[in-house]
Amino acid sequence: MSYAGSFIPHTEAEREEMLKAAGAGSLSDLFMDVPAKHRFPKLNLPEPLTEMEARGELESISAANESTNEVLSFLGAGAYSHYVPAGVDTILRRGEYYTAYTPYQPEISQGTLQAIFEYQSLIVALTGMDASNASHYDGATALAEAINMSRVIHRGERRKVILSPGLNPQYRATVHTYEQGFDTTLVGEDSDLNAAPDALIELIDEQTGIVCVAYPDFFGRIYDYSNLAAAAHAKGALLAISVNPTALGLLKTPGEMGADIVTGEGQPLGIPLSFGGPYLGILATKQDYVRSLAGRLVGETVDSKGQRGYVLTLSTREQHIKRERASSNICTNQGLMMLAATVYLSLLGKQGLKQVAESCYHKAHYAADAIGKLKGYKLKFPDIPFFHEFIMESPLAAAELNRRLLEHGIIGGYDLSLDYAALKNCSLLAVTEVTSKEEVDFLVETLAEVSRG
Amino acid sequence: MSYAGSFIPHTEAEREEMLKAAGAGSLSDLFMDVPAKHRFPKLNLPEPLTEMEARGELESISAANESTNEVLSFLGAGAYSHYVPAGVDTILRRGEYYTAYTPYQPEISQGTLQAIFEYQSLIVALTGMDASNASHYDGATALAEAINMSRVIHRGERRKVILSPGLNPQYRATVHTYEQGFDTTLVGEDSDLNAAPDALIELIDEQTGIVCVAYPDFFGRIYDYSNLAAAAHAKGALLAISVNPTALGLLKTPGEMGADIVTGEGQPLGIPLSFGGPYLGILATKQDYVRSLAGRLVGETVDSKGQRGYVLTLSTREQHIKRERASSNICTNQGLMMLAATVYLSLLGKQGLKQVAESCYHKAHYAADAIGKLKGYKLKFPDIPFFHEFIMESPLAAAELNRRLLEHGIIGGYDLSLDYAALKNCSLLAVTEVTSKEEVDFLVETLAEVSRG
Amino acid sequence: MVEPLIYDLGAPGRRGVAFPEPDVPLADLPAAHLRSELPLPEVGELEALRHFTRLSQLNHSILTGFYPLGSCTMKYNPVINEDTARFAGFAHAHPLQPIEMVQGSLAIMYHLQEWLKEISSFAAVSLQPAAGAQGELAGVMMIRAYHADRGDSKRNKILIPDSAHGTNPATSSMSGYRVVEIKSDPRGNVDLEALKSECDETLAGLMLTNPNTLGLFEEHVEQVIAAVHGAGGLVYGDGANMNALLGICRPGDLGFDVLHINLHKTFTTPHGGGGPGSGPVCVAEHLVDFLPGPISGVVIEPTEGDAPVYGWVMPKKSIGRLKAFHGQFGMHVRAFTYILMQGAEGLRAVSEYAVLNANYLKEKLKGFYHLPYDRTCMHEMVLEGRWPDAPGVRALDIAKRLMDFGFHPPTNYFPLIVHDALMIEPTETEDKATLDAFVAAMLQIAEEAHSNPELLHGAPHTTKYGRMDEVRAARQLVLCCDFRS
Amino acid sequence: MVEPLIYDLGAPGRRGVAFPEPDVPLADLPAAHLRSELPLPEVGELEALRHFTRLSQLNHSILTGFYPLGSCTMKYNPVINEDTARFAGFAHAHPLQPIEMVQGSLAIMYHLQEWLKEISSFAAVSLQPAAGAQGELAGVMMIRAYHADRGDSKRNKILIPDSAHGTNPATSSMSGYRVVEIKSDPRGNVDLEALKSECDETLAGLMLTNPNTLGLFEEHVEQVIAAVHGAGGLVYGDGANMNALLGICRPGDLGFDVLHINLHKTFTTPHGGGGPGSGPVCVAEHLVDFLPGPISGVVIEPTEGDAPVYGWVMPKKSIGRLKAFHGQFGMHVRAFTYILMQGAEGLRAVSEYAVLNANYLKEKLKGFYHLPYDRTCMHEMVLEGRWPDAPGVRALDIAKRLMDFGFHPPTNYFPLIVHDALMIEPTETEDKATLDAFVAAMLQIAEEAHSNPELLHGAPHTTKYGRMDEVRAARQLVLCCDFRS
Ligand SMILES: Cc1ncc(COP(=O)(O)O)c(C=O)c1O
Ligand SMILES: Cc1ncc(COP(=O)(O)O)c(C=O)c1O
Repeated sequence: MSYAGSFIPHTEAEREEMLKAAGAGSLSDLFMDVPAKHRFPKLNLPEPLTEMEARGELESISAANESTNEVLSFLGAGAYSHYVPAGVDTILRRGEYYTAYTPYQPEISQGTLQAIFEYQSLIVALTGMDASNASHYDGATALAEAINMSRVIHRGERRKVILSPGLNPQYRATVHTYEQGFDTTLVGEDSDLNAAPDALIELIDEQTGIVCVAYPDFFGRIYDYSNLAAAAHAKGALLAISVNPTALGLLKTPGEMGADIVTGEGQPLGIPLSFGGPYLGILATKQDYVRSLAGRLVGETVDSKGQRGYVLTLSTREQHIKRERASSNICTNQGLMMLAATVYLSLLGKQGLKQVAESCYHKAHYAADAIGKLKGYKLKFPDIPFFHEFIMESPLAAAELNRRLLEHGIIGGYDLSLDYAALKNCSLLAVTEVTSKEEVDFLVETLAEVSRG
Repeated sequence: MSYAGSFIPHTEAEREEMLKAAGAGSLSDLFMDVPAKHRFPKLNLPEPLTEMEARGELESISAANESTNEVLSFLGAGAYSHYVPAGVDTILRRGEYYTAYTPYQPEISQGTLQAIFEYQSLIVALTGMDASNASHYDGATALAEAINMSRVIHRGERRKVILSPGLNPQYRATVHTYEQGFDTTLVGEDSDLNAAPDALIELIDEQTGIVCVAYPDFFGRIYDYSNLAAAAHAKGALLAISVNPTALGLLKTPGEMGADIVTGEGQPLGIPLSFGGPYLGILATKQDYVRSLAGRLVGETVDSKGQRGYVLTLSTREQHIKRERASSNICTNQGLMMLAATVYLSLLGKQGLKQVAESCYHKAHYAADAIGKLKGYKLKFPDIPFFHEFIMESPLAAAELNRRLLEHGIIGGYDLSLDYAALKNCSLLAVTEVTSKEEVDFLVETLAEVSRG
Repeated sequence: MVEPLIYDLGAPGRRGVAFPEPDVPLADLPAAHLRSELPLPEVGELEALRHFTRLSQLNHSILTGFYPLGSCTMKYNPVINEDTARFAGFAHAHPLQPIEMVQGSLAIMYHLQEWLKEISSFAAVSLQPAAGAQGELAGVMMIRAYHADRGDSKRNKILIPDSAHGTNPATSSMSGYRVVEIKSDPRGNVDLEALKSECDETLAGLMLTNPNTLGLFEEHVEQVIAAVHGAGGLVYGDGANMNALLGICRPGDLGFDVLHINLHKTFTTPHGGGGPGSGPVCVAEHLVDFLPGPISGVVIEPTEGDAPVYGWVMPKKSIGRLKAFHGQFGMHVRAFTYILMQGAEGLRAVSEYAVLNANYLKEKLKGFYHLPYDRTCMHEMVLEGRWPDAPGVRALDIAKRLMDFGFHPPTNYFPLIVHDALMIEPTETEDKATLDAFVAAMLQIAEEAHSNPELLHGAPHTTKYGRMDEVRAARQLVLCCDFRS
Repeated sequence: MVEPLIYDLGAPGRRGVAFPEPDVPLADLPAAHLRSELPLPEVGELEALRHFTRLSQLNHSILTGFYPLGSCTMKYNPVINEDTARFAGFAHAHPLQPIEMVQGSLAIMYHLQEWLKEISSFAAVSLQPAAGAQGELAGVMMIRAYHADRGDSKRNKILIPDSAHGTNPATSSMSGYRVVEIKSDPRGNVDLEALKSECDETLAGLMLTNPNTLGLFEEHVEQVIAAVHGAGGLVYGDGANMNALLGICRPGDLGFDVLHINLHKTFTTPHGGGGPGSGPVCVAEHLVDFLPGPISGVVIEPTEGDAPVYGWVMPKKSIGRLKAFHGQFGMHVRAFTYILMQGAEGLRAVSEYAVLNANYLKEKLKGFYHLPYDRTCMHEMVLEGRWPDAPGVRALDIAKRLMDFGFHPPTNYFPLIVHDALMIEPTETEDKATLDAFVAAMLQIAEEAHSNPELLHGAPHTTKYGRMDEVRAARQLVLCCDFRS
């Protein structure tokens, strides 16, 4: 076929020969089952382009963005700028990985399978859980699945779910969507933002299935959830902790604190911002709940030659076997993003991840210190430990502040008043290892300047 | 080792263990053979950077260029802007290709070897020769090697070499460098630029070893060299034709015209401009002269299991076997660029290369037509067929013209007065498939405007 | 020699990629919150990259061979997509940037929505679903929301044909619905009588895959839809099989109410070894307000000559958001690039040749393998992988033996309604020579099944790994390595 | 199943990547000059990429395994280099653009020159040579030009130690010189007496590799140089082995007059399956004016705070240009990136660990393989690949057998002064575990050579291809396929 962008290899002669073999006079003959009146609609689409033209077109569309590679940014709020070593994309670009699918046939899919097994091991190491799935869609859906898991674990009983207000608002919104079909009671989201998570404890009762918190929380705060875990367990409820994996380069594991399920957004592990996706849902749990875990799992085994190998396992949990009784409907997951995280964690290793986590920590604290001293600005939670994000309260509305910052070439923090009525004039600033001291200083100077204007 | 940019995997413990095994107390002990006064000089170099920092540094240096991706350009003169399909770099980025070396061990190098064999076949098909080497450095050195070959073929006799003035001046300069050690007489370069190449015929005599011309020539002109070939052969001399391979998508082969050696610059075959290199030297010849060819050659054979395979062959021509009696000193060649050309030609194929060649031809002619009609401008050789480059004679010096064009965001043609005293006010403009009609129109309008100003 | 695990590589204290020391004064670390150990690998950069490069070579993939995995549309993933999706303006766009700064991204999403609407004949599209299954979830939740919005609360069941993909019933349960399975008729269509008998006032909707998982176009599709609509239900279309329908027939025209499309199948975004996918959900007029959002829309109409300003629009009665941010944007760029290169003409050719390839294989194979539904197929077809006169041989044996010929096996044991199903989807990007080689292998295997079944039981023989012990994996569950040792 | 040739794929009329139809009016094609046929492949995009992907997997490479190919410095090629060299500003720079537009490129070249000067202790550098051999050519031509410039025309011979790489004598002949070989002494050094006996008024120069190809540091290097200088000759340094000397010893300090450096060895630019390389040539003060050019230089000194303006400078008595444009610029970017990440500290470590690795291997292997020169080696060492008590086994057999263990063999049969040489260069980027595995394989092979020589003669056994018939290739010469059929 010979239109501009064709990837169809057939020559005319081949087409004719194949039609003959298929017993059809023409291509149209193959579609007699389609109701005639709806057959072959004319589609109103642009004329096909060659690769050269399409690249040109996409180049100009991409250039219409002014992205964080061009403008200094302090946006985080669930998606973070990190340096991705060149090795990550080197591996992701290998056709053997990115043009394969779910490794149903283990004999010819050991590359993907072993990578998943390694990913599972890395996530277990990071989180202190016993088992990780092969990936979920993103941090939000992983949390929704944790609640789904809790329903399965509690056999449909215990319909109360406690959500900390410190969970990413988009994650909470996602949970609300997922829970539409069930009579779940979602509580806790309007708790006092200043009260430590221990305040959630009083909401836990015998009807509570699961308590969900974030670590660090949406505001960057670091809490020890050990008491919360104990309280939940005391009432027979589960504790799910939604993590930022970079922070786990530094912080105590959710496992140590007693979490039953760990969810999280894996984007910080070597995945570009890419306007919000594709990202990586982390979903891990304790041994007891492995059989309720959603998504693919890879296990170790041996082949007929006695060689160690890996296969998809426990698939009786999954939709293709259990159909309406499956614990989740997830099928396609985030395979390639899982690979990105695996390569990223391998390349950085023990020292590198710690270095990144510490660098984020120090830079964010440097920024917070300076901002805390600025006239008119203050930190919302000056006494609570935080990781690489913090709330700045400014003398003017965050939207207006951000408009002014942008005039100086700075993308400000996330405007928290959009989600929290109590957080007027508050923005959430993230600082990571990619931001230099000079850039932070420039932000601080500019904040001083624009608050005057 | 743990300095910023280290790729050295040794831990301290390993280092100590290995030093012990090597019988050395410290790393310094390994260098006792080095004269003490010159041992361990202090090098004055910048502090080492991490990958993240180095990338940032290189990004800003790259941004200090204003290259042809940002500015409309009509420069050619031996290096051409072409569209490179994404598939080319996809293959070149595969570590199996780019981190291998010369395929000395055929059993584990069939990827490279078969690719070279395919390249040789493609070059033979394009040029009409019988055999191609596995690549030479570039178009200039390939021409110098052709003259070297001629010396070998004529066993050191026939010390006159005829160079057409229509050969790229940089190629001719390279030949002068290479011939420094021999008492070669280089003639022909100052022939009348208006005289057809047949004018070179009168220079051919019994002392002439080789006649060298370009196709299209440096000015873009297309000549049929059949008479020249016949004349050279009549006197026992060889004919070498330096080609632009894109043009061979359209034009009669050098083989048909009687060339004995074909050289050329392979850059147009899928290789980025990259400020002049790495490029690809094409070097092909007739069966009779294969044993005088410089560089690697790959031949077909079978392995111990009876499978078809490929090996480096006829290495008795080469420096590592023949040492001072080798026909050339070339060792490392342009392997990866050879692969780029092979993938490019495979992806474009018969239809694609023709399309590109025709597109270049039509666009260049559209530009030339329009410029020829502009007041004050004229084409230098309006009656001679040309491919995708042509000489524009302008009302002002090319340098001044180009300065003014640049003010309008156009990189003008190559200033021919730099190399040819006779070509005052002349620039060489190249137009390829990547330039749109609007861009040509913009050039033409701008030419009109700047010649007024 | 098997490839070691990443945790088996390295040495204590070995460093990989280094990062700069902080250029700011150091703050106090929160001692009470610090972890005591970080058991990650300690490998060098070359070591790590060599490991993942070697591992990659153990995969079969589209870029290395034929991959006729039915229902998955394993067609060529154009390499240009991999470039465009990584353009800096896209790769570095933060999802929460002000809309004025990300007009390029929003334009990509907007046009892709428009094009998908045109291709499927629906009124609106949300690109938010992360994959097909999440598109289904969105669709079924919209069905729920639609009924609820009308005060119609007794509808609690979803009908699902027995040939359906497992995600359909799983989705329905996850949406809180009861699932009722509908039989297929002897021609592979939905059994109309069985369907009608379930069309009552408790019916929320039907999930229908068309062409269905047998690769057959539902011959009574309009009657099926009419029956459901007649009972007040809605019809969900599983558009995983859109590769058969581009420019051939638009689900919206047939009366579907909602449909998801798998960009990772029909629109060439790569499967990534399991994902990411992208499952845009398309709806008819009456469901527009329920779409998950936000959606890219025109927020300021273009004044003459200018471009419009795109921004975020939340449908009025939206079921809410399905995930953080805006969907798998990188996949949107790829699908956009692909459609841009195809145009209307190209998309129709895609489906025509996909169907031609499938029918060609069907005709070549059906004398040798039992074809339970012998009709013109669409983009794929299902054979039985067993013979009465070769009793020991099962679909799995055929699948494994195909590996010896360098092919990825077809999907097997699905759909469930065909015994030992072999579900073969060649796609339009495979050439005749490849199909012929596949046919030759299949015929040889059919012959071997009778003459030398042991050869099949022992397969694969020529691959680096032999048959894996899947039972052991499930029994002696090892889901991660012992990284502490 | 061997991979078909690209010409065996495809079908008549099949199209690959398409290009837009010209958007200009068509001109008349020059009928008399058109070719009648264009016998190129007719393959599809997937078909082509699948082919080259599959082929790639048949290669051993640094990224897939240990590659101790002596004299070639097969060390890790950092993947970051592959990114930086492709940055748009570099990739799309035309070599003839006005200097004001390409200050970035010129800065790269300028700083790389400065750094190489610092590393080697020379007065000036030209980056023009395309590879080591062309660096040699430049160097020897400068020696010629230097003598000529002094009116010294009787010097017509170049001395070359018998251990030298083949390019050294080949270069000398290509430069019009007569080559005289100098023997090595029992410790692997240049035989001083033999050298001195050739140091006369016809001596143009000596080409010296240090460390030499035995991996040994020339113990009398200063005397050797003094002898040549004493006779009015110049000393050329083959810097292919610089990986042993970074921060250890600078050739310029030792008295070399001219030296080439292989960026594709010491400075991590990838070998590309045979090239491209890059062979900058460095010279002492008295040769500066003869360098090939143009060279990147400061053409406008920086006024306070500003950057300088870089431009092209042609050395006064330049031997001329060696190729079109400015050398292998893409390789300059890579080497620049690498040096930037190493600094002085890092470069010294590179050589220290390269030498440590080589000595470690030497000590582990020397009891099992004859080590003809038992001295502390530098970055590589040479063993004999034969044993008196295993008469049938040759270096080639050992090389082939190593493949069964997943290793690339060492360089063999070079240098010529060692019988059945096995020249092993581990490089600093390989870890101890890899070296230990290599040692284990070598010991096993040494044992097999005695106990089971047939195993070695038949090797390799586990690779896809068995031993190739090289004689047949040369006898029945087939250098291209029959693309017309
Ligand atoms: C028919 C059908 N429906 C739904 C799905 C689910 O899509 P996804 O895997 O993208 O969630 C698939 C894919 O596997 C499918 O083949
Ligand atoms: C010692 C020595 N000298 C010179 C050369 C020639 O360098 P190149 O191959 O880059 O031309 C080599 C490389 O093979 C070498 O090892």
